[in-house]
Amino acid sequence: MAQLSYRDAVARGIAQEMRRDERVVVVGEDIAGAGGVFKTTVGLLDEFGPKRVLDTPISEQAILGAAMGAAMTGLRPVAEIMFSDFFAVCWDIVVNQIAKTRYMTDGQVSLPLVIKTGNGGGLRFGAQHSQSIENWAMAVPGLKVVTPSTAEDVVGLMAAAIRDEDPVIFCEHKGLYASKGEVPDGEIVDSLGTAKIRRPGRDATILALGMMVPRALAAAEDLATRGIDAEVIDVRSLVPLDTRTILGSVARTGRLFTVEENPQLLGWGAEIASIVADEAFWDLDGPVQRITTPHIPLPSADSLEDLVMPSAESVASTVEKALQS
Amino acid sequence: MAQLSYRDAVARGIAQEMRRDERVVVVGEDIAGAGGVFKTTVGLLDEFGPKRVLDTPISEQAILGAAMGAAMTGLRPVAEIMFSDFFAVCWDIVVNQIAKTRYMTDGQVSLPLVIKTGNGGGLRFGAQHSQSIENWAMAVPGLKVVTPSTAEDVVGLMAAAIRDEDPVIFCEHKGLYASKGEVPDGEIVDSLGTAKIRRPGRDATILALGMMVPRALAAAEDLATRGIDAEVIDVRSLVPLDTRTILGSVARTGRLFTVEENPQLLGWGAEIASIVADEAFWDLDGPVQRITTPHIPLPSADSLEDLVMPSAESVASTVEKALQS
Amino acid sequence: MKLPLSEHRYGEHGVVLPPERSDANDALDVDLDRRRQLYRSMREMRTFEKRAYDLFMKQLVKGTSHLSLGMEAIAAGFGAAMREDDYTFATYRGHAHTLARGVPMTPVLAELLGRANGLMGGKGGSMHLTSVEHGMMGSYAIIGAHLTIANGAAWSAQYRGSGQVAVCFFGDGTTNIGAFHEALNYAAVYRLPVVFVCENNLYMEYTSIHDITAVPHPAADRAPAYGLESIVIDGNDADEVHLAAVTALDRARSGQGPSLVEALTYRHGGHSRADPGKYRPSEEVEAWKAYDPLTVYRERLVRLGVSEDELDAIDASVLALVDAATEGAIAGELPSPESAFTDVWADGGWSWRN
Amino acid sequence: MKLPLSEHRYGEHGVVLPPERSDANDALDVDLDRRRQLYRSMREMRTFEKRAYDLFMKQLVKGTSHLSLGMEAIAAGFGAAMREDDYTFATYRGHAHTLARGVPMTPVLAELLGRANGLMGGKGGSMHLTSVEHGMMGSYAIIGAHLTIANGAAWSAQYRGSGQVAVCFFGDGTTNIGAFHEALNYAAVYRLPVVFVCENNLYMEYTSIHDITAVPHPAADRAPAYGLESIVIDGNDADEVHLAAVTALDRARSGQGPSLVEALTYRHGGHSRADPGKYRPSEEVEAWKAYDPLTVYRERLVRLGVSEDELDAIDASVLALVDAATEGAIAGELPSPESAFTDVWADGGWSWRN
Ligand SMILES: Cc1ncc(C[n+]2csc(CCOP(=O)(O)OP(=O)(O)O)c2C)c(N)n1
Ligand SMILES: Cc1ncc(C[n+]2csc(CCOP(=O)(O)OP(=O)(O)O)c2C)c(N)n1
Ligand SMILES: [Mg+2]
Ligand SMILES: [Mg+2]
Repeated sequence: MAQLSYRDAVARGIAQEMRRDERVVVVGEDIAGAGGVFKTTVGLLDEFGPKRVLDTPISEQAILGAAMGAAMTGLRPVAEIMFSDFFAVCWDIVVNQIAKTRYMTDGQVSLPLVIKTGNGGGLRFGAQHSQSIENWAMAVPGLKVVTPSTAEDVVGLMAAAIRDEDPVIFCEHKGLYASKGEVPDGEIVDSLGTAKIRRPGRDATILALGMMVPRALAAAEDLATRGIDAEVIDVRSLVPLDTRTILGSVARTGRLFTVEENPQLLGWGAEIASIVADEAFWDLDGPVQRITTPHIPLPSADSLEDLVMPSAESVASTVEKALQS
Repeated sequence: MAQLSYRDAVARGIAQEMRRDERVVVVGEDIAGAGGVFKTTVGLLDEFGPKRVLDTPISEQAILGAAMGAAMTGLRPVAEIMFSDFFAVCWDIVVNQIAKTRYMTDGQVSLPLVIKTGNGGGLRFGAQHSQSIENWAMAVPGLKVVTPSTAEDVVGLMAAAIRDEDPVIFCEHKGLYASKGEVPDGEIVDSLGTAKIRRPGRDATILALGMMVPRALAAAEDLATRGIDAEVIDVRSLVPLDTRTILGSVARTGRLFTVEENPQLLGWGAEIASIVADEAFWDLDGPVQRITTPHIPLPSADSLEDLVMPSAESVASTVEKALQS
Repeated sequence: MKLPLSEHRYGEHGVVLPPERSDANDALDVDLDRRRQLYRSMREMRTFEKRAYDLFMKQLVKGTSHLSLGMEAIAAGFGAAMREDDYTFATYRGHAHTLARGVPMTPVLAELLGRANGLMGGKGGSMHLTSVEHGMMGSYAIIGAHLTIANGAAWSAQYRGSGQVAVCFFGDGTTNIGAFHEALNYAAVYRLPVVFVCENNLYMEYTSIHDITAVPHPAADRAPAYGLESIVIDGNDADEVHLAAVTALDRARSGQGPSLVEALTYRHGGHSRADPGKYRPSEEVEAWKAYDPLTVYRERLVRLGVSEDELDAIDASVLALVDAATEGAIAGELPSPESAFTDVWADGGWSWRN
Repeated sequence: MKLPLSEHRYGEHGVVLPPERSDANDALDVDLDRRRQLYRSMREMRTFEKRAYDLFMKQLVKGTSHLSLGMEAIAAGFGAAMREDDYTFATYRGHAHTLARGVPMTPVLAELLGRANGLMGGKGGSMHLTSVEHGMMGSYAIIGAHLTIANGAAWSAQYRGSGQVAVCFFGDGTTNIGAFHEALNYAAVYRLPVVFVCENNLYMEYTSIHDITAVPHPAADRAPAYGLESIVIDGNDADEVHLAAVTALDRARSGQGPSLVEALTYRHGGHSRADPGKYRPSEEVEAWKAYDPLTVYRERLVRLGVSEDELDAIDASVLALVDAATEGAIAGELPSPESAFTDVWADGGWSWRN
């Protein structure tokens, strides 16, 4: 058991899998010699050498295309897209090629690959370097999508993603890289498609993802002081989605809140709201409420960015107000 | 008043605006000499000449980048992305550049441009040429998104889109190109952000978009024979979204169904379900139900494609079953 | 030969005629059995695609499809040069390349008809023909992407030391999309065993490549931008193609890296099913139809001593194959409804939730 | 000079040294007043960016930022050659290009500090500096996109017959992304009045451009692929840059189409705020720091008879400007909360529903 940063956990998870499986290779911009611009691949080049850990040109389509072609012919690549916003320059490879090829070929082609990426806001990087794109991927059949919120989950979900036979979009939250957590020694392998109840509670269910998880937990602590016992669920995996855990919680609490970093329209909370509204309609004691960044691009100034993103305070006050009315 | 095909209505709408405004120019692959691969720009080169109607290389990023740069410096371009699936190869220009630049520059830059595209399935084109991408655009702040379902709406919404000072994604449904409708003579200018009640009804609200509108209407006719009086609303515009019309209808009928061509996760219906679940919770007599293509890529075989997309029959039976239970 | 930009005019292009007929290539170093194989291979593609066209006309093929009638020498010449375990990456215009790898005709035709016995059970269609067991790694319908994917297969072969080569076919119009550039540099940087083959048929869909390209040879004039040699070949001459293929494959297999080959050719018909191809000057179309790779090659074989009878026998046996495939395809069942819900995921299913 | 691919090795690059110091460029045809202006302009950029750096260190600048310390000659040389109504398109490394267009320092610095009096009210930040009234059409933070957008401004100028030219700056690493290729061909095809300027500082973020590029000159060796001349200049010599700029702008303005200029330079610091730049050999860094465009240029001016006193006076006046800007920026208010909700749409607001 050791304290590990979320950032270091990424390299640990990858290294764990590279040691046991020769087919795992890693590619991306500045990921080898420099250990990644977010330092999430430090040490991999030294341990595994330049044949398995490659720096690339600034050619995101070529990077993901290469990952795809390699995956369909026997390797298990982990490719980095440095900031998730850059998915937009290689979106075709992700959604039209990687997501659809197994289906279109009637199962002839397997694509065991992971695309890891620095996702999310809060670092004052402005509108082109702060987006939460997990929702873009969730909308496309054929992609699995995970977002860990703790260092331990980073290791275990990375291992699970690399072992999975399907393409996985692995969203690392940039705002969590510096955070630390206890991580058990030895091999860790988690499973995709599972949410985690981070804090049990009886009065309301709060669903959160990525950097919103610590904020939701802080909100819950705060609510507890005011007599509201909120359950906080870390969604962790958007596809597959652990609807069982979510619906089970709603059945117990009767109230659902989603805490989403994304701009409102078509954030993952919308899908969950629609599922709950359909399948748990009679369980609900009040409307499902979504707490999101408003539907605007993210401003860069620190004061404005803090203002628009959901905070522990805004979560707590929304939940409190809703439960009181 | 004349019968016009949806296809010809596109060219008519563009020509109407080109005649009144010299700044309107049109670019895209095969759109000039050949009149477009879907024949939606026939006649424009002849009438307006090669300076205003340009064929381009297969360079979608360059096409939309050029449209953006021209829009910020005084022109009002209409750019074609032939199949909407190809948005994936130029997604950066759309979501990171066009959508965000006005906001990031604090309003210094205006981007009056239209991106028209052939959208949707039903033509047996397979998974890479049949997607409904209006949802991708809806998720990104800064883009307006419209999808007409009739020839008259094509003309009027195209005119409104071209006159709008903001970027508009104009989704033409490929499956409707051959359909015909009455179109009034003379200038037609519609307004963005308005839904239309296509069939009033008291028992249930059915929301549909694009090619799903005629199917929803057929379903409603069928339901009428079985004593169910369904209201059918043509959503037309996802951004801005006419929530007033939608919430008003739900308040009257108490039941809501969305008919979406898209794969389930994060289709526009999810957002509407979440809005309704939040704001009209106490109006609902039963769960909001979404009728979508299942969350799979579209298969190409005609029998399979017909099976998976929502049909008049599947809409009618879903509504009937829900109202009976 | 790159021209300075001053020679380029947007929207202006002359009639581009095929090379003069000549018997010079009779002397190329391709042995006669290989040449018989090349003839047969082209005849299979030709007969198969004409049949596919007839079936469209009978409304049996739904959706779109893209024929390579007139372009067979490229698919045949490369196909015959490839090792059994090499990889092919093709476009939506991929019927010929699929047959070139030995994929049987019945499932290919059945796929066009959307039948359960189709190559992908009806889920892919004409634009996505794939047969992994034959090294046919897919047909890709969005311009540019598959060049980057071919790199990945080449990378994997290099990593595994398997000696396999990836061959990637695409059109002239594809040279102007971003992925082309990224893929070529990427292949060169890692010296990947991949051969890029530009089938320059002078047109994108309905627009002349010369109208909208800054250099006259859309592929070959870009090769030096990646440290590669400019190579232009007669894509209607199966022998010339075949030898270029052998050279490029050897180069890749021996670790010297990628090649970019531009093969000049022409499609006899329109771009796709919907297109009558009227934007092309009839003089140009006629000249290229006369310079048909099958005619050219049949005449060569006859000059080299192969009897007309033998060639007719090949034609007849191919026709019989195509007839049988047609029967087999038409006899195919419709796909089962359940099959729409298989193979989204590796577990065989489509579920996105528990 | 394109090398054959056999000379390229992934991951291998030597130390790249700057040119020898020489007084040959003293004789270039740039008059002394223009040269004084160039010196002043570079001094403004240098002093401004050093101040910005100090403010980062004091935690006053949040987020990231990218300095062009050492690269000023390019921004100054082009800036002085542009017509007032020409268009500039820059990257996230855009402070110098913004100042080069006459944008006042206070709002630029205030933007870096996230203040209400920032150039974009704090909504854009360091990476997105824009001042339309000065022809500074934006700084773009995703590699490649703005080359295509610059084309659009050039197209509009061509359409309107305004005689304006768009100038687009980008780095060496940018030459390997798809949008570069699309933009260059597109500009050439329509003969757009646009000048593409590659600031080749030898590195992308932390990787040598030579490691991952198939040709030694990432921009110039690609120019012929678009029918364009290969142009490589000393990007640390403001006079050489200026004359290349005048030539390229004239060419564009007179309807002869785009140019692609590769200017060799070096950044004194790391890629961005977070980067100490340790991946570069110290021998290389030292040599380039010695070949500082400001030092080189100051020595030239002295050789040409400008007094040290006059130059010191320029330096002092620039420092006063930067001091004033610092005060003005620090004194700026925080943006109002409402401002987060303005200008998503042209109506001034952000509403997506009624
Ligand atoms: C990114 C993208 N843009 C546009 C298209 C539409 N499209 C399909 S084929 C084609 C022409 C391709 O021309 P070329 O590369 O010369 O190949 P050919 O069809 O002539 O074999 C176009 C524009 C596409 N499939 N993908
Ligand atoms: C599409 C995309 N990929 C990656 C990045 C991350 N990134 C920002 S700057 C940079 C290096 C750019 O190098 P170069 O073009 O040489 O410009 P320089 O920073 O040296 O001026 C990279 C990789 C990005 N912004 N956009
Ligand atoms: Mg072609
Ligand atoms: Mg650089």
